[in-house]
Amino acid sequence: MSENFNHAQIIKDPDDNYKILGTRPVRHDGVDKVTGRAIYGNDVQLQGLVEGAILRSPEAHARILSIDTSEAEAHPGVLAVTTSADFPDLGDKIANLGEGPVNLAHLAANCLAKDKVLYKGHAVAAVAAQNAHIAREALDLIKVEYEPLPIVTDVLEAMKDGAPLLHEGLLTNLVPGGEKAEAPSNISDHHHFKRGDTEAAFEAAHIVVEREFTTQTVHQGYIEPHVATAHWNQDGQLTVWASTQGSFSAREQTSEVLQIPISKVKVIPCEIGGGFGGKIPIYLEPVAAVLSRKCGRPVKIQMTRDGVFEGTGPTPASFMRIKLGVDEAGKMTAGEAWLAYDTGAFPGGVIGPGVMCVFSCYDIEHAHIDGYDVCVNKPWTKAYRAPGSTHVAYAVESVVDELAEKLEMDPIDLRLLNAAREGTKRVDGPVYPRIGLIETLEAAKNHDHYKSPLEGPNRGRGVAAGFWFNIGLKSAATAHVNADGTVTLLEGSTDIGGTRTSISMQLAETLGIAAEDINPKVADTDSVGYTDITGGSRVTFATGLAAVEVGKDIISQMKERAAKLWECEAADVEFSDGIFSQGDNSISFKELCAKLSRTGGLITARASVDPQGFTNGFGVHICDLEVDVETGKVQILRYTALQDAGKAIHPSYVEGQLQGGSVQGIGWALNEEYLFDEKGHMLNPTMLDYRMPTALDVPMIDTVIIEVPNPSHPFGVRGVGETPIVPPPGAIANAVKSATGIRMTELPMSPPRVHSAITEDGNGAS
Amino acid sequence: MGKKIHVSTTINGEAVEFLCEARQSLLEIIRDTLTLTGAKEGCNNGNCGACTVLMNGVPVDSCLVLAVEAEGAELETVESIANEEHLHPLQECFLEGAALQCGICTPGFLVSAKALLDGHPEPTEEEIRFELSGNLCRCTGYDKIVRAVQAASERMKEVK
Amino acid sequence: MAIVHVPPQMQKLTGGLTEVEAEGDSLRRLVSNLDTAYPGFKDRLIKDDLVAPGLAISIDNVVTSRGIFAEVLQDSVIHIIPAISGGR
Amino acid sequence: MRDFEYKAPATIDEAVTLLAERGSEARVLAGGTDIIVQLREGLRKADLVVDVKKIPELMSLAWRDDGGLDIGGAVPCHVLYNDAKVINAYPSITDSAKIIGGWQIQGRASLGGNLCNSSPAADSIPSLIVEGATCRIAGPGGERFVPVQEFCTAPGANVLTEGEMLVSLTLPPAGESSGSRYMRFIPRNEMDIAVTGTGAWLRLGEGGETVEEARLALSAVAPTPIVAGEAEAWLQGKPATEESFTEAGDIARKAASPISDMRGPADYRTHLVGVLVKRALNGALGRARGGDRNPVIPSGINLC
Repeated sequence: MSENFNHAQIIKDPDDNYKILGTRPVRHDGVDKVTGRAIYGNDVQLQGLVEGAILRSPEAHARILSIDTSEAEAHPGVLAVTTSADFPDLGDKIANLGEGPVNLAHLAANCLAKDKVLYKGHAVAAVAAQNAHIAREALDLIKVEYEPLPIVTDVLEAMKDGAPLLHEGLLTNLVPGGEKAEAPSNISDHHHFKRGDTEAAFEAAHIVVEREFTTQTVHQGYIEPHVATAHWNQDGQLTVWASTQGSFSAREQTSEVLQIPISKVKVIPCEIGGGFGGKIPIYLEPVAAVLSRKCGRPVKIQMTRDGVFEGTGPTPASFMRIKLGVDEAGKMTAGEAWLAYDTGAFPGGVIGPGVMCVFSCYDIEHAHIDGYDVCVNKPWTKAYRAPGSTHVAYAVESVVDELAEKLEMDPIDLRLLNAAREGTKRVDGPVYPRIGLIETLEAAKNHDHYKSPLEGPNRGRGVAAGFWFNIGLKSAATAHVNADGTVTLLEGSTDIGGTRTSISMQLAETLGIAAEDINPKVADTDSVGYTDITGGSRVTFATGLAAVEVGKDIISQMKERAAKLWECEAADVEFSDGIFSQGDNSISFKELCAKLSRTGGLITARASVDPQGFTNGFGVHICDLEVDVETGKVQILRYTALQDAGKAIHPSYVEGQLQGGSVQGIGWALNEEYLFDEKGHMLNPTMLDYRMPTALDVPMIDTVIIEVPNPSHPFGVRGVGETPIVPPPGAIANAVKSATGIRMTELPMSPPRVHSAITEDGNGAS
Repeated sequence: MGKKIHVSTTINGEAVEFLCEARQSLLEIIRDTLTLTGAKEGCNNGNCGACTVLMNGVPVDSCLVLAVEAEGAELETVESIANEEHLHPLQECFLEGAALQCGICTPGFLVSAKALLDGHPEPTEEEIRFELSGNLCRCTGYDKIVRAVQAASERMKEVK
Repeated sequence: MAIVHVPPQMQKLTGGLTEVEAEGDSLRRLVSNLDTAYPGFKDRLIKDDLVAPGLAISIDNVVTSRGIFAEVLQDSVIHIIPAISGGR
Repeated sequence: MRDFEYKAPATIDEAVTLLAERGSEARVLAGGTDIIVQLREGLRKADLVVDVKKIPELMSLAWRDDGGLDIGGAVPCHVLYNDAKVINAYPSITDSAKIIGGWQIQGRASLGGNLCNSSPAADSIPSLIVEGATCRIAGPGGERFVPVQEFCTAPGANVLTEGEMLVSLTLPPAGESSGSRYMRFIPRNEMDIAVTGTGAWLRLGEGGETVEEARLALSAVAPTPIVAGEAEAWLQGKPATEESFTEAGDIARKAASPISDMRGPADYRTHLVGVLVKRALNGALGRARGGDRNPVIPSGINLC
């Protein structure tokens, strides 16, 4: 059966002899998802449920002078109307919400604007009504008086003296957590790293390449709009059904915005229709909660698609200047980066990872990095798959390609010569543990794709590398052993791409049973221990580790039961391959399960972990494409994604991450961008005009998994999910260069941009 | 609220009657009134295909059909693809080939793919990609979806 | 003694030194000792018993999620880096 | 969206009576793929929606004795491109029908609806123009006929007056030695609005080496779809070669007066007119010489 599916090449660790890991069981939630029975956020149906809608600002920057909701409240069928006046005053409180600090006033003001709107589409008020049609009708009856203010949407413009200020009191953090600039500006943070003597190193370099790059705002593009349902009971208990990447995070954020104890909030995670970082922040939960408190009914709000584009957090536009110097042999000796990312309406964007990722693939002795986070009148930017890393990889990988050309060196050889490896010190300080960039570059060089000649006019090949940190964070799991030999596993990681199964497989491997004998459930915040978000490529690593710990606890408890049966010491019972044994006695896991209730009752085990040993992921992509020089349109012909993935627990889902990330990166590279008019209005907030790739736009995406195990995980798991979006824009830009001779320094490389570059260059047809 | 209109239709082989307002979409009615929540709302604008159902055998975006237009029609949703005992080969192949990650687009893809294979049992890769281009997926990069449709086409041929 | 790498913007506190040594078996003790030698560090690094917002501390190349209670070894290497806010 | 009344009359007379009575309050619903979106987004308003799909004339394909075809105003696209006779006679029309939205849109959307929506970027209008289509319009004053190229008057506006509706599109018999092709340029390969579109129709002279007659129509380069008359006239009698078609493209550019918008800058659109005219003429030539008339799947280079 599986031969039809053409699986990836896997370069295995020779010591690997797992029974369950590396197989491809059907996911536990699979049948529900192919029959339409799985319950996603918008599928929640409750007695008395009413529907909400959000009023959004038509202005990109304005003071709110007044809001009159009386007419809306009087509209037949309307049950409640709310504005930020119903939120508690949060002052300037910073809360540490598990994944990092959040300014609560900003979080709340993004859910419902307080005294200013900072972007077109900023939520201003909300209505609950008998149905969504009535709720939307009522939005038209809310009268908001705005005093328009000058706007700024371009990151460099926003940094200039005299630019319109979004936050009058914003002083740049010159040192994270410390010193601030004296005069207010739109720059919320300035990061700075320096190593060695960059000036002298550039002076001594054989070749120096310096280029400027720009990228535009792009959205995660999940197909399911944000949706939340809240029911505020008369006893003060708030229940939220959420489509979120982290139910505990959603609980914390909601309780902080509403200033109610977390014990009063239960978040029930629904199936989630994609997130990619965009469903970590909350938007609707506190709004639905307040509406529910006001009308006494459960309230569901689903965003409209334009609401998703205009009112949630895309990832930033950027300006980047990159300079790299090499010696005669091609060794990189000096690097300089100056980066400005727009953070959108509120401070706190993704420049942090940007400055740390910029030179992360290479060993560069002398380097100097500056990065700025800049507020502009656009939606508050948020994480999108390897946040901040794709931007810099596009820029740096383009410059590396140019260096290879000038050195007349194979672009993979140049990368191999300079690649980061175990012991390499990143410019921001940390030293790499065991990583697999070298192995991945070598696999790329030896791949049939790279070795096959590419023929035909206007065709080109490009390669690029990419990096992501991956994270650990906290995960918990509880397991109940059943008399029939199966195990019910409760865990708290919302499953976006098959993680129920990748976690269950690790428990199954530990217990020596089949993956199908584990029955995983994603539990609500009252039913499982604290678990951080599904994000950062952490779930298979950290929640998987919790499952392994649970498995060890089960084995140790079952050894005691076996010892009872055999009247021996538990310490003398051995466990291997699903069999408990002592001397001549032996019993299988399943058989022992049947005896549990008679030896002291069925077993429950639990584990809570906070692993520190997560480690990085590196990818190398190869892209062949053809440019229609008459129109500037780019067609991807062949694409291969290779990645150092640690142990691939369920290889199909690892391949899926590589393929999905690659295609998101292809979309970003070629056509995706927010287009704004001079008033700061997004022109293309639809899935028609925000052009994500369709099935017809991409070829099959070939994958190679290189299993360089993570020494800090019992099964060698590394994170996988984020790295694959990082290399594509660089690989495509390099392929466009090879096809046309033109180096594209702007994303997206959309047909008009490519055509105009070709025309200006004078090489192409007019 | 508007006056309700009575509509008689057939959904997944069963005669069904419902009341709706003229402005209500077929998607709203099948999800909220008939509680067949397999069809999903992704864009409510005809651009993503997550709400695809068959209307008289032809795939349509149910967000762009008024529920009143279903009078006398034969409708099929993702809930009808499997029979009582077995998944459809497409569903099996989507699962075995890991052709879904978050799964929100899956019902729409399955309905479109079923219509494709019903009318065209051995499509080329290009034809699959073309006919499924009205269905957006953001997770898979389409590779495994296309392969699952190819595998299902093979499997259905074997069954015959 | 653990080695603390000082980011450029904090080198004012160390009189320009890019790395300094400090004693302490937890981050809390280490920062406290560091503050004695170079006043100002504690304020910069710790707020309300937590690592200051926007900051992350890497101990032996792993960004710790255990805040001031993180274990520090005799020969640990500490880096002060930006937190990946929202960057997950 | 605001609620409205819904009627599904069974005859043209009934429909016209309803439309005349309710005037500007009423909107015709054919495939609904434009009007439902517009009502939902408040771009158009209606108190009455008149579903015309129960009227037999609007849902039929009728071949006339002279070999011509009447396409009912609400016949969905998929009916057209699944009909071998239509493909063979009017290939540019099935080219268009095959790429209006995705498959799900084509299950509902009709050429009549596409025409009455009167978008400057409509995919089917250039094809209808070059195939010589005429609109049969019913109204309170009886029937009238308007050539498609005179139907649209401005973006979103057309010659229909209150109470009038489009009944069908009347196509003349497809000529011998003729072929046609519709091509559009879009940044994706599917699911997109034309940055520029071109319909081309050719009839070859004896021997098949010269152009006896050419028709060219362009979309998204003016407030309405337009005819590139000067290029058409120039082509007459010219050798059917790439060089002629390139030249015709250059001449056709002069007819374009596009705006810059989010779908493309004006100068780029004008440039594309030349490229598309050349490519569409090449496609039409291939078909005039007996090549494959089936709609082309628009993936790969030069098939935009």
